[in-house]
Amino acid sequence: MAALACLTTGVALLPLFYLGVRAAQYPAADFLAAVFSERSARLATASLALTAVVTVLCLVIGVGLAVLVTRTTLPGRRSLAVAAALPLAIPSYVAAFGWQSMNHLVSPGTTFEGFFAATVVITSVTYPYVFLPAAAALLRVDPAQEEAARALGRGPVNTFFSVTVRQAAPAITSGGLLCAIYVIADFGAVSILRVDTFTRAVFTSFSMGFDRLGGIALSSVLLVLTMVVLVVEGRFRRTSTRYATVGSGAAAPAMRLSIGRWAAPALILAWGTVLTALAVPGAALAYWAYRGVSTPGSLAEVGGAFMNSLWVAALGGAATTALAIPLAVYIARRPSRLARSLERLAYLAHSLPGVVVGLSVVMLGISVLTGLYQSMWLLVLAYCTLMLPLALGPAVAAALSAPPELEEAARALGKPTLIAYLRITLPLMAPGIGSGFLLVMLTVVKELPATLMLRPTGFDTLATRLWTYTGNESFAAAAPFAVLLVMLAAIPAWLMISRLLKEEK
Amino acid sequence: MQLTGISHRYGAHQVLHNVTLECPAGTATAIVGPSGSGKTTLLRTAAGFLTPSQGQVMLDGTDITSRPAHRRSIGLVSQDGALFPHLSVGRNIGFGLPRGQRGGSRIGELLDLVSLPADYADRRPDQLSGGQRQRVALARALGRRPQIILLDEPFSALDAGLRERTRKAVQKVLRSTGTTALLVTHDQDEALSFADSVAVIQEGTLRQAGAPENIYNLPADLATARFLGEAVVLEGQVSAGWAECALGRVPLRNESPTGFVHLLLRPEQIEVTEPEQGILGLVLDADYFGHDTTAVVRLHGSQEEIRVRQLNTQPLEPGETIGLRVTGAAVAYPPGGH
Amino acid sequence: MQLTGISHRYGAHQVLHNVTLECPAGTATAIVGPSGSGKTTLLRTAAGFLTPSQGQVMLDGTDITSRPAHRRSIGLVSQDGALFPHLSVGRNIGFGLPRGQRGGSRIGELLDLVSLPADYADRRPDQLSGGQRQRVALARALGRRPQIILLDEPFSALDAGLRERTRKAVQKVLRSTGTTALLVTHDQDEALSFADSVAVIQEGTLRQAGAPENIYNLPADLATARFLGEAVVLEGQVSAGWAECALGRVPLRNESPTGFVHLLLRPEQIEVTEPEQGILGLVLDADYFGHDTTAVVRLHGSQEEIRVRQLNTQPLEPGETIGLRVTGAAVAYPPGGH
Amino acid sequence: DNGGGDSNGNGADSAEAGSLVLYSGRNEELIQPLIDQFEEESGIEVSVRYGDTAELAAQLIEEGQATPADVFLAQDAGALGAVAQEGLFAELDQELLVQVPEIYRDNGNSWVGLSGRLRTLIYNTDLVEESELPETVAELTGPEYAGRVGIAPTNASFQAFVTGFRISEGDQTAQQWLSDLAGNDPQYRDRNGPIVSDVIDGALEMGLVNHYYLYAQAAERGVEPEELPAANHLFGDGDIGALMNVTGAGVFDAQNQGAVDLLEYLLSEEGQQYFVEETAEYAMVEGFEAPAGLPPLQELDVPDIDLNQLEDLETTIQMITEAGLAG
Ligand SMILES: Nc1ncnc2c1ncn2[C@@H]1O[C@H](COP(=O)(O)OP(=O)(O)OP(=O)(O)O)[C@@H](O)[C@H]1O
Ligand SMILES: Nc1ncnc2c1ncn2[C@@H]1O[C@H](COP(=O)(O)OP(=O)(O)OP(=O)(O)O)[C@@H](O)[C@H]1O
Ligand SMILES: [Mg+2]
Ligand SMILES: [Mg+2]
Repeated sequence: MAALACLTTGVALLPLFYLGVRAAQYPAADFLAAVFSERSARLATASLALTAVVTVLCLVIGVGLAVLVTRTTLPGRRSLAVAAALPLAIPSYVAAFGWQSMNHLVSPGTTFEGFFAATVVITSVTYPYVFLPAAAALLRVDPAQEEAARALGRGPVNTFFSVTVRQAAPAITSGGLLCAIYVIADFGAVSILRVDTFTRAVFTSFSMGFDRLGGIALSSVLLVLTMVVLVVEGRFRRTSTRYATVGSGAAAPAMRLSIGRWAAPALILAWGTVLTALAVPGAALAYWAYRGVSTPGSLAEVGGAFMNSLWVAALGGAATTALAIPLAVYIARRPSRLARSLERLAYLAHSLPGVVVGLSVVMLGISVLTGLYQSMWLLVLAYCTLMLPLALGPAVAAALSAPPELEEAARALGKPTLIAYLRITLPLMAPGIGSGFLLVMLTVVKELPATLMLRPTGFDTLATRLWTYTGNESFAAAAPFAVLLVMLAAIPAWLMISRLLKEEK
Repeated sequence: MQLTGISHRYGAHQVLHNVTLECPAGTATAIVGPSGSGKTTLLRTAAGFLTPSQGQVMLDGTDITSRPAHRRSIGLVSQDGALFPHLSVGRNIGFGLPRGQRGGSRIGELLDLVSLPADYADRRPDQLSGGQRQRVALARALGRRPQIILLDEPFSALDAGLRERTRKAVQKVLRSTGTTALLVTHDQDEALSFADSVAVIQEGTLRQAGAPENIYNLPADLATARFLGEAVVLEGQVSAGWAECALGRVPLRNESPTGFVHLLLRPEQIEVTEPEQGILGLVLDADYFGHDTTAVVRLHGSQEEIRVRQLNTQPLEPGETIGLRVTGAAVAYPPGGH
Repeated sequence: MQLTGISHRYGAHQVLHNVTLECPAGTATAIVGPSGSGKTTLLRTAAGFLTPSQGQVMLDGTDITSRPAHRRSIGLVSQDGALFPHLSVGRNIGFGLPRGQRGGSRIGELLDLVSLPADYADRRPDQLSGGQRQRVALARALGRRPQIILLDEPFSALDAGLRERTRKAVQKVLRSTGTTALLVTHDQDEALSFADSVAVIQEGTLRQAGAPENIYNLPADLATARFLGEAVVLEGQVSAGWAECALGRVPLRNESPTGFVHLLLRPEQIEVTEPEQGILGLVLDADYFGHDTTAVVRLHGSQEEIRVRQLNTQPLEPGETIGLRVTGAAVAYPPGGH
Repeated sequence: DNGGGDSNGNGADSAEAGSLVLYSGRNEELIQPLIDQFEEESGIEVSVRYGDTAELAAQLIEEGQATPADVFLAQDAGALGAVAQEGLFAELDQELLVQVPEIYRDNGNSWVGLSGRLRTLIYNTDLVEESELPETVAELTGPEYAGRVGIAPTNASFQAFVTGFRISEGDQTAQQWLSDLAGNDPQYRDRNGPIVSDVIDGALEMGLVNHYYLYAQAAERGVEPEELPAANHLFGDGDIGALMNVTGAGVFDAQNQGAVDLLEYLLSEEGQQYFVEETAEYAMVEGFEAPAGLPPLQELDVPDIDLNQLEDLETTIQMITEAGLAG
């Protein structure tokens, strides 16, 4: 199992390998000068500050919404749940663009940019990374323990914080981690909203400086930043802690807090947040479509791009999930130093900008997998590298909440370990695996830089089409693709949440 | 605490039928009944985790049927312990304590109460054995000194010695604090020795409630009798307060119409003697239990088979012929029961 | 199956010390011991879920210490049942069965074996009571007809009647298929009646193993004696195969050097008589257990306190003065034990 | 040897008529119709890989000799310079090159300009009097422009322009200008498009952009450029503010006739006309009209610098950053 897990992580680590090879070609003195400059320090500070603020906000909003929809009697919880998941479907560059153009419309002459703007925009599209796993985990918590806490005189709120949240903690922290790393790696929003972060500097080096090596040197700093985040996160989590108890499962329906007179403020706050996140970019899209005269491509073009997006998203989702499962089981079942390191490493690659990952896969395709270069397979490989943690987080959380005693029971019934995993652990992990798969699909649909670089020649997806048209200021032509992109990404989000809510009954 | 007319159904499946039970403050009541009879369900209703389909839960005269669990001052030890896996043993126990007591010696005292060494406070629940987990759950519930404590088979994973020790310790604590206790157990001995009053539930219906001696000596029906201990049931004819049966003439403990009845005796009432000194029987089968042997004996003449318990000073062997003699009185039940 | 020199440690905490145990094919062995003594750990070693720090597990003469669990043909009923929450009761039981049998009547048969109605096959595990869960786990393990079955307190959540019924049914199945059984239980009665051989573990060490009668009548030391049932321990002086003690002169069951010893008697060996017919004692405390009463009696003259069991035909009351007489022989232990 | 049509991944029938792979940093909307025409006329099948110019350059450099590409079409001379510096381009024929003025092609003959894009100052005609407009780009740092000028300092076109500034005026002056600009409260945008659209909408008074954005916006809004309340203002007198950057192309294998044919086609009458009409750019070959409202190519007084040098962006970016105009 260790070998399989190493292999999985190895795939995710290809870009790191590339970074190593390339950084070695860079004169050491220049490398050091680029990395240890005042500018680096400033960018790093900005990156970390933005990461910290956005992550905290995402945790607050994500957990708050998850609690409201899974653990209270809030009226209209289901619709809120579905709506709350949707912003994940909006690419950060579309959101940033939307916010900015709405700002110009609403208050011309003012600018919408900088740290605060970036915080608002990025938070509005990343909090579902916390919301979805948190909601899933909150529904899974063993009610027997909550009952025990209540019987020990703790009120519902106290019980919630001292027992329920603690059980959901692995899922919540992994969601927070995804947010943090997303912020570190985000380029679209920060470049539009003009916040100087490290990723933006890496992009500038690549895109404007044709300075590959400089970009790579800076990328290595990104990795260091990510490690900082991982260490911080590690302090909040002990993977080895057992959260599962036998006899749990969905013993009784999850307890709900009756919301009573808090209903109105809760509704306003929750819907306010969700609607703002959805409506601003949505209105911008509508406005572009209305204002422009450029004609959207033919139905065939739109349909083709849609199908292509669906296809790569499904392939990417399946491949990434397949890689994540053995790693997740290994991490949950053999909590060793190796397992912890592998998990961290899987997250590392996620923090690299798409260009860096794209270039590393180009190198691989040109020099090793020549037959596969510019085929779908290398593209899928790049997705695996980029998205592995998205699938891994929920899968690990799910594996942790599946009691290992059940595997032993299966083995005692004559099933080999692998079969025990397949027939017992896997079905018990299914909700987590499903969430991971959908999360990957959704992110693949939005992904642009690696897709552009690695897609088969002539292969267009919704994201590449959107890029083509917006690059040409043809916003009206771009609008249907943007709408479809959001809709396609909304399907997984909706599936995820509706499955969650079904489980609950 | 009073439970009045409690009924509960899971979906289409009715589990409790109109159960009424009174637990006077400061007393211990034991609920016994076969597996699946609804004991846990009744307890969860009292604790406030289930709202009964019908009936009320009253506490000191107020209806608390819909008061939330944490405001009932009720302690609960659930059947599977439900320790918090993310907290150490010490912090599990400290969970219900007021903040000031969590650090002090109180946790050590509570561990001691359930015969666990104080250094177990640092263990995690998954590092405990089954019985140790159960004891931690017990210590956790007792720590709060609740007004009422609900115990769902709290000693089931303990060996006899430890069980008795723990039971006595718990009993002492409960008595000294005047706590009302409601104990679910499948162990009849435990029920009879722990409780001031015993309630027998079968198939969701309360069959009988009362003092242990009453319940054991005058069970409401044969099913209850059988549940509370081994029963020897013989056919007999009653006349004038005496019954005639395969074991001879025995006095009756209850009023009974004359005529055909079923007679209940306890195995310990049947003394094994030399063949010539009693009614003859043939030992068919014998089970060894350490301190005694339980034998199945076919009675000479009537072909009825009964179970006899004999202390192991003179073990019984299958095939042996023995004499039998009844001590004390029998209970008569009208025919038609089982 | 043979366990040879098994030791195991969890981190720094040594739980098993050099345990050697033989379970001949087709027999039933019971492992008893106090809570936390290492019973579950030993069973998990036999099942292959734990690799012992030292020692070997042998099966039919081959060393299987490192053979994976699923290739040992071992069935396991674990202490907490470990039912698969995502499968119905029927599919839980079917899990270990060959594909052909999963649909047929076999599942009904197995449910019947553990006294559950056939329509429970469609339930989900979380719709079962504690005892029902345990029974399903049992049915699941038996279904496969394993060569060896390991039972970790499989009857602990069942009431006496059902427990006995289930135990007998299981025993019958095991006998008819020639299955080797290893039963962990905290119930001494169960161990003594179920098994062909009983092993007593204390603090991770095997204290004694042998036939039930031997273990009960000639325990290796006083701790074992106490564990297997109530013990009356008196000080005495041995000379020529007889011992002199507060209860008079009693014969000895074992060889013993002359001089000061501790004598072991079982409560059932001590008969309560009229005060004038035996050695005098004062009843200090009495526990009612339905079929009998256990009393603490202070012996006249010696101030030693002993426990006496009396069938409930003539209940004992605290404060009463009674006569006591010993039946049968005592076991002598050199002083220094406890 | 250079990978030609034979080594490309999808060259199923690269036989007689041949097929070729084009990496295009130009937007598909802007170039595909022309490619389609070329395919029709030549019978050569062109598979086009669209991407961001700079990223394609990086990808090409990573691919090195093994690249499946036959032609690289970039919308920025700097990117062409970067690829040329790696020695990946094959030398082009003089015959092809001479059609284009020397300053709009590589002096090492490895790439050639195809169309021109002029730096201008776009302004809102309602908000700004013509008389208020500066003569040179250097004047924008004056107090009268404080808070009025939109720039996109992170955008390639701005950075190419600053590089040009450095080349023509020297690093010292450039640095000074940048920090003065930064101190003059410029209005930042992420790209040229938002500057233009804000100027049209009146949210901005003026901004440094490329000339053709005005035409693109007009097209998107379905009006003629003249109807919009905005106009391009040209810096004159060889001022660096009027830098002419080019889109251009190079081939990877001189032997690959199809690739050379494609370049020839793009410089042909049809090709050049297309750029003028469809994308409102300057044709590189003589004899075509200038975009509406702008002087013809020959009359332009553009600064004379080596466009290859636009590749040297490292120092530029550093300077922009140091000036506090962002990275
Ligand atoms: N969630 C549920 N849905 C449907 N039926 C249930 C559910 N929980 C329990 N039951 C059924 O209700 C009956 C009573 O269950 P309960 O747990 O109260 O029994 P119990 O007396 O505690 O038994 P045990 O001694 O075995 O623990 C059982 O027959 C059980 O199968
Ligand atoms: N994972 C673990 N880490 C550390 N100690 C453990 C662990 N599991 C069990 N122990 C300790 O090992 C000892 C033996 O445990 P085991 O479960 O074998 O006991 P047991 O005899 O089955 O007891 P019970 O009758 O209570 O189930 C106990 O003292 C327990 O606390
Ligand atoms: Mg129960
Ligand atoms: Mg155990």
